[in-house]
Amino acid sequence: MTIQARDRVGMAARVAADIPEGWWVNLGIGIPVLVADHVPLDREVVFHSENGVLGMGPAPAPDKVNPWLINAGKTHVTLRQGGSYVHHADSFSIIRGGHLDLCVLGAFEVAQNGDIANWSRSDNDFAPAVGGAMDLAVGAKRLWAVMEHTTKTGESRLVKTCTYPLTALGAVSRVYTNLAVLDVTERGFVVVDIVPGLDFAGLQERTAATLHLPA
Amino acid sequence: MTIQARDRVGMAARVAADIPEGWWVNLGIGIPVLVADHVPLDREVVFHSENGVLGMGPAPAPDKVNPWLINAGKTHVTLRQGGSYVHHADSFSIIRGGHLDLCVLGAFEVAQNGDIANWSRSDNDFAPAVGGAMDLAVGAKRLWAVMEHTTKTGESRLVKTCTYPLTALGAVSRVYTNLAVLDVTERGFVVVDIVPGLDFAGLQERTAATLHLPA
Amino acid sequence: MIDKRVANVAAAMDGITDGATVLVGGFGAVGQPNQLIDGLIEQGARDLTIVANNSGVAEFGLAKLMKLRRVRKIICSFPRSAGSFVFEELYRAGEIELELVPQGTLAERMRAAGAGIPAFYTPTAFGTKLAEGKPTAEIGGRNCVLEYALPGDVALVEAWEGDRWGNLTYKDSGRNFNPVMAAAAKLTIVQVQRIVELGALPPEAVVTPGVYVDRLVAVPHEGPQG
Amino acid sequence: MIDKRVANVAAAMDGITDGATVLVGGFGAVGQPNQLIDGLIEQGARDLTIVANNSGVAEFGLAKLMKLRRVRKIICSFPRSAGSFVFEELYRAGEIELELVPQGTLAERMRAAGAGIPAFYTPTAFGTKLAEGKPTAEIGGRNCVLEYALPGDVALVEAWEGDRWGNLTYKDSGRNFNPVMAAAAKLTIVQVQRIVELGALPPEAVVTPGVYVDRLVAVPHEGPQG
Repeated sequence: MTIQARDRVGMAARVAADIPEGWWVNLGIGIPVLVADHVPLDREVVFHSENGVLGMGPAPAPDKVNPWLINAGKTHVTLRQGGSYVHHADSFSIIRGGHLDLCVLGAFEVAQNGDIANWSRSDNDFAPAVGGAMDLAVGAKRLWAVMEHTTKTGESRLVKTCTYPLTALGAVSRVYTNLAVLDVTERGFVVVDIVPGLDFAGLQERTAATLHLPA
Repeated sequence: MTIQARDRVGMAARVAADIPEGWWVNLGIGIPVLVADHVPLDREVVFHSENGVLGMGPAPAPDKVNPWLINAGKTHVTLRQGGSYVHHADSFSIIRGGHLDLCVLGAFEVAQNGDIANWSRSDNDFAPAVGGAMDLAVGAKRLWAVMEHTTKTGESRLVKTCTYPLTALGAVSRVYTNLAVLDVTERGFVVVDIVPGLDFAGLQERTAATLHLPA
Repeated sequence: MIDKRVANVAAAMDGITDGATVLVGGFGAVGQPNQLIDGLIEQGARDLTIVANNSGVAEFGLAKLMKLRRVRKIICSFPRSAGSFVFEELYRAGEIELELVPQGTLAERMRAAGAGIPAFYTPTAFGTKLAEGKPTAEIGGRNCVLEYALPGDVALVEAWEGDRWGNLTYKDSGRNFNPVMAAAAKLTIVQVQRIVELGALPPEAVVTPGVYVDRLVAVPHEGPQG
Repeated sequence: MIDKRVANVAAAMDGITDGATVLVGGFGAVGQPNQLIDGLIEQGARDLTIVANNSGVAEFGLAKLMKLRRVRKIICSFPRSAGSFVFEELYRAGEIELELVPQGTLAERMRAAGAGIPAFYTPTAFGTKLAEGKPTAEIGGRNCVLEYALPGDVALVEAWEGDRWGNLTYKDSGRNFNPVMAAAAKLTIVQVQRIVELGALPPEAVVTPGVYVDRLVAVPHEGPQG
């Protein structure tokens, strides 16, 4: 049986399955923003965008675009009934004040102690951009990271210690990859599920950090 | 000639005469709130109240009272065209951020270095109330104090050093009393004007701090 | 479906524990959640710390709560309002603790709690009795006092209209401390004049977004009292 | 009569000096005061420090100001937007200085400037490269970084409607940094789609009260560009 790795949409759908009704959620740019498409509208989840939008809805029809309404990725979005606007300081008060139930961010690396690196690939980055990542990682009630399990050259992104510049310390509680879902615990990474075609040993083989089975 | 001391209304009118069009002003409770009555409506001065009202107008007619609209003294007021509401943190951001051109406060004592005492009459006060006085004294671009020149027992309220608990250090720039108007300068109190029937020597006699004539 | 509406004031009070810190909105009588305060009196929690601008008047509302010896401590800026004799008697008798805070610092400390700011510097109160014992620093030539965030376990909030997500508007000067406190507590309980359909409040007009609100109860009343 | 209206963009730019710190509203293209930025380009001030979330795109607006070598330093959270090649070239060549600030800290530092808070503690960025060299403290069990207020000499703000007192409303997500910057600068210059009669904006709907605004110019345009 071949490994049925998840593609980007598959990862987003897998994250979406774990978001219960009633949560207030921020989705980072990249794979995370795709998550919204996989939460059915009748499961009310309120999506927050750092630029001061609460209650984002799906992308507009091409002829219904409101040019004044974008998300953090600068893509046009819609506003659901019940949605509202705040300014940037208030928007980040929502983030930093611990009012969001969840933030989902992309990552370059996640360490077994929950450290996350997702904003800069090197200390000599010629023009690093951080955006709201450090605020979101520290502020939300829980932080989930979504990323490919390995780099294009096959190196594990789940590591013992991050090598890239850190975004936040000990912040990630769960990681979703194309191969597995893992909780970050005091023991380190605990495997929640693995895609069909791959077993625990195979996953460990592809992972630099030590994996654990649930207690 | 008898001393033509100003009464409370006279003091308020004297303060009002010095407020130019275009200033944003907070008036403390007591004599200061009376100042608004002496600024004609066609000289546009915007009155701010610490409970989040910008653009207060005169008292309402008895049959036009809006029970939801009060000033800092808990008296019913009106809102002028152009007026607006903010919440308490935003209201005090206006105060503490240095955005008000003027605050007028009552005082127990003002010292020649600009220290003001206006919130508590003793260190053993049984239930002292401070309200917004300390924020206003420190935050506004300029602070004017209005008070009787002496206590009921004839002691000067313009002092070398305050004896009552301080509200703010070096904050007052001008004092309006029933007898005179005085600037607080690096030299100390400089007399701006004196009521008819009293001369500099007579004013000095009633004042604990040393008075100066304008340079 | 997200639905923060509860059936009545009693249901809104569920789970408030002894020893809780309760933020109570209002400035004077305006924006004061009188019906929720009555609910708290009924509910029975004791040993409370109350954070409010004033300390209640006559013998109802906060004053009644104090008279019943349910309040251990009050944190406020202006306890000595006209008619606040219950507080004054208890304070004189040493039966209630007072933390007196300049009004702007009080608002900012709760704003900080809601915004995830554990502490901040302010020039307010520097060199006065109310800054005694607090850390200070000179920043940009100004002498400042370090003040800490003031979070609540519970906030009792009065708003004007609300929807089932908990989005709120306020009426006139009834806004005052209410939006600040709504953001600063773990459990935010709101009384509104009326609950409207989701979508009825214009997105630009929402002052408190529902993310801050836990429970919403409709209690129409005649206007500010006390 | 209080009247903050000025006749045109050129008049609105009067007195901006070389070396000024200029806060520029907007998040991406939305809420970006493009016509005021063009006015600043025309006006000629040099050696500027620009505070903005992004660093401009293509070769117009902020990017043009940078290409003309008028910007000494940019303080922002996200300089590397799609199409921001002017900044990247200058930065690579060492011809522009960058202070990279987490977006929430950037907003909060300006909010602090407007609110009279000289400094505050935040957990954001603790232990990261962006906190290197900054004072830290553990407060309530959380490790924090001390951050300072970030005031502007000038703010360039885009709003929706305004009146002659300078009261402002914003459109949808065009609000973003604009109200925060309006409060944080000594000289706040605002472009609006239209100027309305005093009293036409509902008192509850005003987002930026006129106390923060110095000059107002009507510049109707088709919507966000760039």
